[in-house]
Order: sequence, then C-alpha cells, then structure tokens
Amino acid sequence: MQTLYLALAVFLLLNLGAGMWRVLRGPTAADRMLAAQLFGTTAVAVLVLLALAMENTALLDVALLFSLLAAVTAVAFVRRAWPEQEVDNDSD
Amino acid sequence: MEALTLLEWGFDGLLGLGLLWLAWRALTCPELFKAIVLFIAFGLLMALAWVRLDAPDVALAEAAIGAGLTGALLLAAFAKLSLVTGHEELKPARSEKNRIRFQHYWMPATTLLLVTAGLFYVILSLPPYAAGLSVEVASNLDTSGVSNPVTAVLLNFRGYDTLLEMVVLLLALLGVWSLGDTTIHREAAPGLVLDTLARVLVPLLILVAAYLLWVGAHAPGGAFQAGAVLGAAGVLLLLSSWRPHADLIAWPLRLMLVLGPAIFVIMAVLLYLTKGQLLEFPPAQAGILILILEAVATVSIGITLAALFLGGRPRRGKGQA
Amino acid sequence: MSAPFFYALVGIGLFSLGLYGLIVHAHLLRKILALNIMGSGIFLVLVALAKRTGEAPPDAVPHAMVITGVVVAVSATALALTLMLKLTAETGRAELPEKGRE
Amino acid sequence: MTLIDYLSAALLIAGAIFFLAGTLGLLRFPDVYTRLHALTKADNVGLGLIMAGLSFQAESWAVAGKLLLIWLLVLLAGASVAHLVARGALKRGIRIWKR
Repeated sequence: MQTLYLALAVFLLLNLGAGMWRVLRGPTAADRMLAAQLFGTTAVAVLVLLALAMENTALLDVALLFSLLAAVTAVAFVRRAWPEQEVDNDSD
Repeated sequence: MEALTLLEWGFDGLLGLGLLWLAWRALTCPELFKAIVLFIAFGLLMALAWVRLDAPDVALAEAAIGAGLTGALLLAAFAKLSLVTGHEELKPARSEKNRIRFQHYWMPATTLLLVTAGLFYVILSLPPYAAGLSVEVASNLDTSGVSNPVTAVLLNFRGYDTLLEMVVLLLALLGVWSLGDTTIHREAAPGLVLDTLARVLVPLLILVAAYLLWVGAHAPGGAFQAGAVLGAAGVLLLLSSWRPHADLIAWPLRLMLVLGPAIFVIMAVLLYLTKGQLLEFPPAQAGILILILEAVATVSIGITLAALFLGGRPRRGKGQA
Repeated sequence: MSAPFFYALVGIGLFSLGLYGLIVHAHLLRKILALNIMGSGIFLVLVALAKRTGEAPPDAVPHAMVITGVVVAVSATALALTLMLKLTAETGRAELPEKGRE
Repeated sequence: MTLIDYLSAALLIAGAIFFLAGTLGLLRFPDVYTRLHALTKADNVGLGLIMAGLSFQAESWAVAGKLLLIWLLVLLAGASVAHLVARGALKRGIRIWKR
C-alpha cells in the first residue's frame, strides 16, 4: 500500500506542476488565484497520502490546518487585492 | 533500486526542483501580482518539504502562517500599493528600464554563483551523521514536563529564546503602529456567503488553536502554531469587515498584547529568585507552568499577528479603518 | 547523497536566488519576497541538516529555532510592508531613492 | 493484499483520476466561470474518493473522522471561494464565454 500512496503523491505533485501553467498564463488575476486555491486542495491530498505512507498521523493535523485556512488567502484576494468598484457601505 | 526508494526520490526531487523553480519565477516574472501568487504556492510546497524532513512541528507553523497570514498580508499590501501608484503595479515592469539595468546584473550573478559553489562545497563536506543536540534533548526530556522534544526546547531548555521572540513580535507591532493609524478604506458588505464562512470557520479555528496548544505537550503542536491559527482567525474576521469595539481597543487590546511577554518575564524573575536560574522550571511543576505560559503566549501571539495584518494603529471612536 | 543533503542543497539554492533577487530588484515588494525566500532557504538548510541522525528522531533544537524564525519572519514582513507603504505614500514610488546613478 | 486493500486502492486511483480531470479543466476551459468547475467539482470529488480510500486503511475511528472533517472543510472553503470569485468576476464585467 505504501508504494501506492507514494506513487499517487508523486502523481499529484506532477498535477500541481501542470496547474502552475495557469498561474503563469492568467489571463485574469482571478485565474491565477483560483489555480493557487486548487494547489491547496491538492496539497491536502498529498499530505493525507504522506501521513499514511510515512505512518505519522500528526501529519493529518497539517492537512487539517490547510483545509481550515484554504479560504483565507482567496478571501483576502476577493476582498482586498481585487477591489470592488461601486459599493460603499462602511458598516461602522 | 527498490520501487519505494525510487518513488521517495521522485517525490523529493520534484519537490526540491519545484521549490527552486517557484522561487525563480516569483523573483523574475514581470508582474508583481503573479509573483505574489507564486510565492503563496511556494509556501504550500515548503510545508510539504517540512513533512518530508520529519519536522511536523515546523510544517504546522508553516501551514498556519503560510496559508493564513503571509498571503493575506502580501495581497492587502499589494492592494494598498495599487491605490497609491494608480494600478501601475498590475502592468509588467517597463522593459526599457530593465534593459538599462541589465549591465548591472552580471556582477552580482557571478559573485553569487561563486558563493553558491562555496556553500555547496561546505554542505557536501559535512559528516553524513551528526546527532547534534538530540542526545542531550532526549536525556533531559523526563525533567522538562512535556514529552514533545520541540516543545521542551522551545519552552524549557531554551525558554529565553521564546521570551525574546515574543518581545520581537511586540516590537514589530510597535513599529507598525508608530508609522501611523490604520487608513480608512471603503469595503463592500461581506455578503451572506462570506459572513457564514467566517461564522463557521472562526469558532473552529479557535477550537483547533486550543487543540494544538494542548497536544503540543506530547505531539506536534504548541504555542506558536496555535497562536498563528488564532492570528489567521483574526485575519478572517478583519476580512469579513469585523472590527473590534472601540472600548476594546483602548486598553484591553494593549493588555492582551503585552500579557504574553509580561507573564514570561514575571515567571523568569520568580524562578530566578527561587531557583537561581532564569526560566529553570522545577521538574515536578514544569508541565503545568509550561501550559500556563503557552496558553498566555498563544493569545498574545494570535492577537499580535492579527493586529499586524491591520497594518496601523487602530483608531479609537468612530470610523475605524 | 542522501535526502537531507539534497534538501540542504535546495536550501542553499533558494538562499542564493533570494539574495540575487534582493540585489537586482528595485521594487521594494519584490525585495521583501526575496528576503522571505532567502529565509526559507536558511530554514531548509537548518532542518535538513538536523535530520542527519540516522534512524533516530531528528534533532529538535534546529526545529525549535526554525519555528521561532518562521514567526519572526512573518512579523518582520508585516513591518517591512508597512514601511514600504509609508514610503510609497511619501514619494509615490515603491523604490528606494537612488543617488549617483543617471 | 486483502479485499479491503483492493477496494481502497481502487478508490485512491479513481480519486487521482478526478484530480487529473480537474487539472485538465483548469488548463483547457475557456473562461473563469468554467474553470471554477475544476475547483468546486472535480478536485473535491477526487479528494473525497482519496479520503474514502484512506479511511478503509485508517487504524482508528478518530483518524477516519479527521479525514472526513478535513474533506468537509475543503468542500466548505471551495464552495465559498467559488461563489465569491464568480460573483466578483460578474461584477467586474468579466465576460462569460460563448461558443
């Protein structure tokens, strides 16, 4: 089984490399950000595979953190680096 | 060669080359935004590298900070920069300027190639086996009050490192605050989806921070990782247009910020007076003392990191940023 | 060559790339990225060399140092970004003023 | 290899194929909106299948539960981000692809 886990981890890593092309190409900022978001999902998959391949369940906590924080960077992008043009309600 | 070792080499090789390639592209691609996204992806791969190097504690810290803080910090700064320079940053760097500067490139490049070659030589001439301090750590682990060696080093054997590190965090925040107040920028209402996301994730993040703090005594985890998770929760709240109430900003916020370093200093002084050594925990009480220190440190680290994301001294009264 | 040494060499490579970027780029945000990459390279060297313990668990002291380092790096980055924004607001450019160059 | 092993191997490989499909989608689809499918559908199913495959191998219920939790969190993040990005793109007038 360990061989299969590692083989799949390598395969997913290659997948990630292919997805990098979208970061480089764009064309919009959203495309680049989406590709980065997708890396997060792939990294979670690689981590759980490694956790069982290396027989270290503590690595599941790393995957848990990734899955919890997967949205933060993308939310920062949508809310800040991709400024909304028209709306204005400073809710204080 | 056995299939398993071959696959391990394939994984390590891909990961290493991927790291180098991402760093290279992040530093050379003309568009700044692309560079930031590539750097965020770089952080993801770093966490995988820590896992491969049997450093789950570091992987946890990298995951929390890389995914929860660095990306958000860079993107927010990029946005503010585009506002000042009129979105010039979105365009590729002017090629003419690059051409003028090209003649300046070869000197640093050759020097650095020589430095790299020298460092490679140094690394490769190191002995393949070196226990470092792992034997000392293992033999003193029983008296440290915890069974995770990394936590033992951070909080007990080299506790003063952690104390000074808390002070560094506080100084960084003081530096940011001394550069001015938060700028007012208009923000759209978060909307139902983001609001729900924050409402689900923030309590979970706080829970996971507490979990990491607790397991840190015997498994990968600890105050820094938990603090970073708390900080990320704060970032998520700030991104969802949440702002601390004006009454909280005046002194409760400042109290929470200094509480971590303060408790550390108090404990160091008390232990110095009773035991004659800075931060030398009596083995019997070490476990509980470390847990108290870590709990306070976690809260302080988390709030400091979230305040750093705010990027300025929070204003009192109405119209906070 | 074993895996720890491979990762240590990657770390050296990252350090050099970062240093090169720090020198040749004028834009401050790029310099901050370069500094972070340099730092990651150094962390990688430290943690990789800590794994030279054979079958025994790796040395915990460099791990602890790197964890503090990671947190310090992010707070330094936040301070640097604020400084950069302040400078840009004052001068209109996210670059250090240059003297003596035409 | 037992029957369970074959079952989880099949699930894992199926999951990897979904990841491949997601990457292909990310590379080949013509606009942001269609590429969102790669983020919200293919990869999340792929991850779900991998989690299912690994759960059969998990040594305890706690591990299997954690795997499930991680998957649910990724689903939540993926769905929210996809919504935010799609809405933002529409607001900014990014055109929808037409044949």
